[in-house]
Amino acid sequence: MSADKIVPLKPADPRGRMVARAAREIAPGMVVNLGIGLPTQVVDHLGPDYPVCLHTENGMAGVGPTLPHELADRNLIDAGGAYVSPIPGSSYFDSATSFALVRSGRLDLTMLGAFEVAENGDLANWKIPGRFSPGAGGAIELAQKARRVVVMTTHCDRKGNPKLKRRCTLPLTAAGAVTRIFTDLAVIDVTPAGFTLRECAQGVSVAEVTEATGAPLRLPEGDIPTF
Amino acid sequence: MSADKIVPLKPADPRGRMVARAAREIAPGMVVNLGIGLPTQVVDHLGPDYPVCLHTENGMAGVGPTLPHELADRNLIDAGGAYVSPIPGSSYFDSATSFALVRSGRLDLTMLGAFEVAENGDLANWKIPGRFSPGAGGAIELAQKARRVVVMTTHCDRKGNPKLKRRCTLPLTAAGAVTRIFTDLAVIDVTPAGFTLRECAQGVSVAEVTEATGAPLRLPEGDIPTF
Amino acid sequence: MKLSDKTTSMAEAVAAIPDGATVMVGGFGVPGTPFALLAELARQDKRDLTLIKNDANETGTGVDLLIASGRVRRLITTHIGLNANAIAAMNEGRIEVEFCAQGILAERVRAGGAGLPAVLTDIGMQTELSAGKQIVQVEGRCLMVETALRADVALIHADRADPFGNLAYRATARNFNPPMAMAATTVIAEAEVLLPLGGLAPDEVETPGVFVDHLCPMAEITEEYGVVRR
Amino acid sequence: MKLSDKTTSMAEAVAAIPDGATVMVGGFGVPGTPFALLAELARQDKRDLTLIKNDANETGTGVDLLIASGRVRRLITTHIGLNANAIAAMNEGRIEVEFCAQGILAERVRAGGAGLPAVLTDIGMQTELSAGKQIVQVEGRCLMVETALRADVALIHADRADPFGNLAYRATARNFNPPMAMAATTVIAEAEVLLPLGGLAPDEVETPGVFVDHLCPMAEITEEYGVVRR
Repeated sequence: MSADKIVPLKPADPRGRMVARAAREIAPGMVVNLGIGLPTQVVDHLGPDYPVCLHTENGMAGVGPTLPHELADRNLIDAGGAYVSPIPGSSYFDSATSFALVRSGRLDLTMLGAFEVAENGDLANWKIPGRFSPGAGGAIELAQKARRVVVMTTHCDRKGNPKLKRRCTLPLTAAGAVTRIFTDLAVIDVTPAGFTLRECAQGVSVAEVTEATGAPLRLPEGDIPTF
Repeated sequence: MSADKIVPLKPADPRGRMVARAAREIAPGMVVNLGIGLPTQVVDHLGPDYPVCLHTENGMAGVGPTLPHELADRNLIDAGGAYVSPIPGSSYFDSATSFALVRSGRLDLTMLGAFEVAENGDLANWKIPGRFSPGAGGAIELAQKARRVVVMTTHCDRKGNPKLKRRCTLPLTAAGAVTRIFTDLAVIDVTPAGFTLRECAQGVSVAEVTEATGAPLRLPEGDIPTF
Repeated sequence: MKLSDKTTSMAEAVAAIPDGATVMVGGFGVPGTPFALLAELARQDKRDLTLIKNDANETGTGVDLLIASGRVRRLITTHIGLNANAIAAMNEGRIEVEFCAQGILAERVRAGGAGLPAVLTDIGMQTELSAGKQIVQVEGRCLMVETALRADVALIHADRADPFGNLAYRATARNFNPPMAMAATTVIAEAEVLLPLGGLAPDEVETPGVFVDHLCPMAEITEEYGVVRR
Repeated sequence: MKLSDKTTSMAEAVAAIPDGATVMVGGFGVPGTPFALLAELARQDKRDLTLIKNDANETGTGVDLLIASGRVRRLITTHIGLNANAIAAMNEGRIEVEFCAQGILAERVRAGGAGLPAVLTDIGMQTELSAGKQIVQVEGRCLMVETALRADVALIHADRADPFGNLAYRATARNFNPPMAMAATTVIAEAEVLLPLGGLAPDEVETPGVFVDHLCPMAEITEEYGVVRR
């Protein structure tokens, strides 16, 4: 396997293709924080020779593969509670140092989940008043301070309502933070002019993406590539 | 040697007696920072079984005896540049942690040198405008934040002028910080009413101390002990 | 010169904590949570506590022993999503919960331990976490004042320790333990392994014993410290 | 996943530093001063520098190679008493010197590395170090704003390192190195011993390689690093 290539998995399902496509966003040498949930699955697409340093906010750089319970170290988890492993060159540090890294610009990229993303890059992913308010954890600093913030989410919620909107209605995690969104339907950039379609998922039409997006979707000239 | 006794050295010279007397200010279990110069000599009066933790602001707790050059570790100095040694339980840390300890109240006592001490506890020991201005180093935080600040100094300067004054004329290190002064002539407390004589050096009269002090000196009732 | 011995039994160290105390507790999930000290706090029936902790552990374990039994008045935290008791207590108004951004909680605690009254930050400026925060303008920027947090007591979990209270940690069991071990009037550390004085090399110490008041050797590593099977 | 290799020659790492750069330099006295990187900086004749360093080393060594030859415009420091050249240059107005209280210098650098724009403190409030400082009132207390310090480049001395830039230090050679290794756009570390990746245990790392841009193995430990005979 080439050191500079993402493992070319070809998942059959739309979510799997979304994860595989998002993995290609990680350039060699980056320091990356993968949010809990879908973003964590990006790990499966990073081969053993790919030069990347994964950060977890509970205090580790160089996060290695997840371990089954029988091989787990009781003192070594990621921020989602998964038992992880070290790789050569990993380091452990306290919570103050962990967020110093985030706030001071050493985190190249974070991939986060979302309840809502607005066309101005606003992100809401931590609170649904009256229904879900467990606290923001590290999400606010990740979203506000990573050098690049991308979102990975299903295009619509379980009821079929668009998650990409003109404005967020839920409490914000960070304002104007998101630059790119990976969904099961498309890759969409947040630009000064609003949402811009970059790629469509296999078998998904531009019209379907436009229909499922809760804000105007700009189409660049020329063909829209497929992922 | 008893674990709770300071080594009973009996120096013949007045400075030596001052240092020996000051050493008795250190209670068992204290964390103590000894300023550069005379205060450092207090170490010679702390026996191997005396429970005390010496701190040096360049990043060590549990400072052990000074070593001759041929036994020195090139990476292990105190803030005065002397080559020191560890003792069982010593620890090393960075400059941020070192002053965190000072500012957060974990330093029980500091003994500092002085150019001037005022009867309100003001201390000047870092700058003589036009003549000596190398910077304050760690003196300001030690003087402002140690739980107890005592001064060890010759009673007068080289020209015979009193160092204990009504008010400091030199730039302050800290205001109202000093609670006790050890000199070659006396032990003097800083009280709300000003300087109060507590002890006289062997062979020194109360009149001599009063004469050498640049501010009113209160005398408590009863005999003044000798050290 | 020698360093003093601060070893204390958990029962004795915890006995000195008064009702109404503010207690910082290390840990992020299971790693670094001082379960033994927390169990002792519950056993001694301490009440009306204010807790400062990253999370609320899971139902039935750690600080939930205190929350579920009504011993906690107030909780300063970042995320309590794994503890349904804590969420319910908050929603029903039985405990008051103050949420911080996680790194800001760490910095507020660190500031407390570093003798800094406050830090200035723009974190959460455009979110509801900024509600009620004092704003100051510095060099043309609007910044929020995040005041230092100190506690009456910090409960710390260490991997190795010596009798002077020098501490070393394991892997992601560090988390909030090092900053909290500097930020309380009384710091009580439990340690899995108690080494003799000199057993921790000076370069290996992560929390200098100067910050620690009581060092409590652990009798056993109970099941709560183990790998969680979900 | 593997971690990238950041080993660079000193000549190459230093070549990227422009004239006019702000450079943080670790060290307190001899221990922790990156003499080899400083010699390379002088050899490449970098000019118009702003240095941030605890002290000015001694005459003829360390940063004095830069100060005595007129390469330094401005120095932010705590104490320069052991360097008569630096004192003279200051008195004659050839370099501008800003003095900080030592722990406040450490905190300003740490704030820079922690992405905090400023900290609030009462240190030096009643001294001339408070001159010109912004005062804010928080919860009834008057506090000084101490703004964060960041640099274009930090020059760091480590004892051991691996190719990813993970660093470990020795004894009192830590001092300003750990906070400075977090507070610059480009962090260049020299290391006495370069271990292979995995040669430093994750628990042993003091500065995570994430903060380090260039790791320069040292060819030799020159006399300047040795015990000073006075």
